Amino acid sequence: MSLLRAEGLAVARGGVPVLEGLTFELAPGEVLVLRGPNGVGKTSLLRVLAGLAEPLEGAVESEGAGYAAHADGLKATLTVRENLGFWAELHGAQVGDALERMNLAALAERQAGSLSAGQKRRLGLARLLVTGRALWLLDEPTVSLDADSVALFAGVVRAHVAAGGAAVIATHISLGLEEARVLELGGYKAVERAAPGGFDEAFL
Amino acid sequence: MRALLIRDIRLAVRAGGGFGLALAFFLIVVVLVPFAVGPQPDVLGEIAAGVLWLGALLACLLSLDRIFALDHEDGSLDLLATAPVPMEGVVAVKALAHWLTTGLPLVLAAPVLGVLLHLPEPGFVWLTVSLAVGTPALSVIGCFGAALTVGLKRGGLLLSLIVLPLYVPVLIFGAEVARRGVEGFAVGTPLALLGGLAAGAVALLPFASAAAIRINLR
Amino acid sequence: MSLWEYANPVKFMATSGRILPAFAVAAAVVTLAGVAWGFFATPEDYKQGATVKIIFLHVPAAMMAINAWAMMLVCSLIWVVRRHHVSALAAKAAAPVGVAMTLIALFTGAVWGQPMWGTWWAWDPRLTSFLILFLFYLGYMALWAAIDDPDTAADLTSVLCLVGSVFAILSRYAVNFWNQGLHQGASVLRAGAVTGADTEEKVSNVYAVPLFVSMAGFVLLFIALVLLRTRTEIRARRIKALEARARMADA
Amino acid sequence: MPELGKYAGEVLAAYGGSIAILGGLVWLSIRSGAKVRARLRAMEETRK
Repeated sequence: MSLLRAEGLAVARGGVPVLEGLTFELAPGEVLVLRGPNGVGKTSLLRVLAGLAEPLEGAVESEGAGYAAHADGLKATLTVRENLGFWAELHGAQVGDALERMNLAALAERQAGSLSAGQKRRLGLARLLVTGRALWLLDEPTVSLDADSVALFAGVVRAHVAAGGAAVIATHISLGLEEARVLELGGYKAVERAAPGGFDEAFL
Repeated sequence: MRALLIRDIRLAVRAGGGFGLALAFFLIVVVLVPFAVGPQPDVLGEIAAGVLWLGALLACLLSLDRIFALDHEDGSLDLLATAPVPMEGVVAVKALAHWLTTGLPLVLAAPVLGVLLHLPEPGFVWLTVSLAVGTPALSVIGCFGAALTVGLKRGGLLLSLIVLPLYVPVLIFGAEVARRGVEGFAVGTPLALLGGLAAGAVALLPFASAAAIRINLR
Repeated sequence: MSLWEYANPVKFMATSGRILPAFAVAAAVVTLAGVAWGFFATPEDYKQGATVKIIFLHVPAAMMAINAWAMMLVCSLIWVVRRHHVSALAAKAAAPVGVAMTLIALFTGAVWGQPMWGTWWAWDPRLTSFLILFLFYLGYMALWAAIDDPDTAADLTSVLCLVGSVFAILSRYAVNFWNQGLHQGASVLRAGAVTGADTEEKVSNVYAVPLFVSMAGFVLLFIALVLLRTRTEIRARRIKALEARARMADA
Repeated sequence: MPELGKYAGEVLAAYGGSIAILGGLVWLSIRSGAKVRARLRAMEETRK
């Protein structure tokens, strides 16, 4: 049983292949950390895994994922509770203790626009809890979090994974998740192939 | 789906949501018309139905770029696309929310503004009916234009250029119903055509809009 | 051997490069022959006088204005279904040609209408439909120009072309309905009196033969221009791809 | 030159305008074609 399976994946950004030959599997209880220099295609890969973009080659198998990227999808004029309630209802779930777990209970009735950057980020991660999805795809989740919040976040991920979840995390910094597997993307960089006759279907 | 509708309406009516802007624009257009063509009641009465339809159409156009652009900027659109709801449904609900916050107020305001333009007595009912049937089509067609241009930096003007030609049939049939109503002719044929057009647009265009959104999110 | 071979840019470039000169020469010869025949060698109409000569430009241009859109529709469908880049680029290449044809049709129509109807412009259903078609072309080209990523642009313009085609047809019927509703019985002004199918019934062979030559010329001209422009678009697309490659190699 | 009668102005304007539009289109197509062709050739040269 696996939550995510990628098979011979090739990923493009803006029509140009950036990664190819990626094959991996993620079972419940596993964390996969994506590493690599800027522009290597971490975000493009996560968007393919989330089903937002089509892979150039290969296939992705998963039963839906909770996706979180740089933009949190928060509405400044809605309260914290309203923001979270919306996503919970959309996923057919309850808000439950998500606010408490992300240390946001005291801010529940505040408008999301009045939160600090770190608080917004925590709210964005609380949204993941209410999706009820076992697989999390996280794009730089710790940007603008202080050390305490990073620890809080790592705790949430650990709890999620311990409860049978899994996560793919693209990040620059160490999250203190010793159990995580690391995938260095530099080794999967797509190389330019010889173009027979000058052109092919992809013009390269 | 209900959650999305409630959220969109809530966002529209809260401060900065733009609710009322379209209505105010509609009012201003109607107020400016007599300055341009003169205050004679018979002249105004003759053009009133057409002016009110055109004003409603432009007011509707004004708020189109908000439908998806804000959700695209803050990442909500990505998250909606990964949520367990079909994109076609998301698009349809957003168009419905747009109609409820823009089209419906315009329909309700049109008879009042008709008084300002000396709209002849028999025209009121059919003006309101034609707008009530036609504005949902304006919302879904506009939604399609907004979906096409969602990823663009300066999409506003392009959106108008794309959407306005698509509005032609709706405007023709809608204004025809109102005009025939004013003159006391039978409105059955244009009203049926307008209704058919609106029903077709509401039923089919969300699929095209959803396809455009998916392409833009890639 | 199948038509889809030409979906390969290499094959398309090679073949189109070979046949383009022939089409260019044929287009020039036939168009000039048809138009010159119409201009120099046709008699005056007893009612319209020399203005009848305008149909040798007006009718072929109007025909190609619609056919260009139809070709864009077919190419868009091919792109959506089979994702052949050449097809999408051919649709892009055809749009400006279609615009030019629409402009010629509108312009010659207005010039003809001035002495015949006593006005430069009448909201006649046919004229109005062409004006709307012109707006559709503008929107389509503007969308191509606005989007950076070539494949996204091809996808979105294809969707617009499909939906726009439906609405263009709806507009055509709506405009017909609208004008009849307004000017019942004022059909003297119907452009049908000089364009399209009516002409062939009304007008003798003296006009019909040069008109057909001119129409054939415009078809050839359209083909030659679209081939030339598609070749340009393919090259421009390759430049973009090479630039993207270079950027990636830097990173 | 054929006898155009009282409509000479209209007929000549129609022909002149149409030829100008077509000529402009052909000229633009050829010019942009040559430009892009030269740019691509220069690029392919530097790649080698």
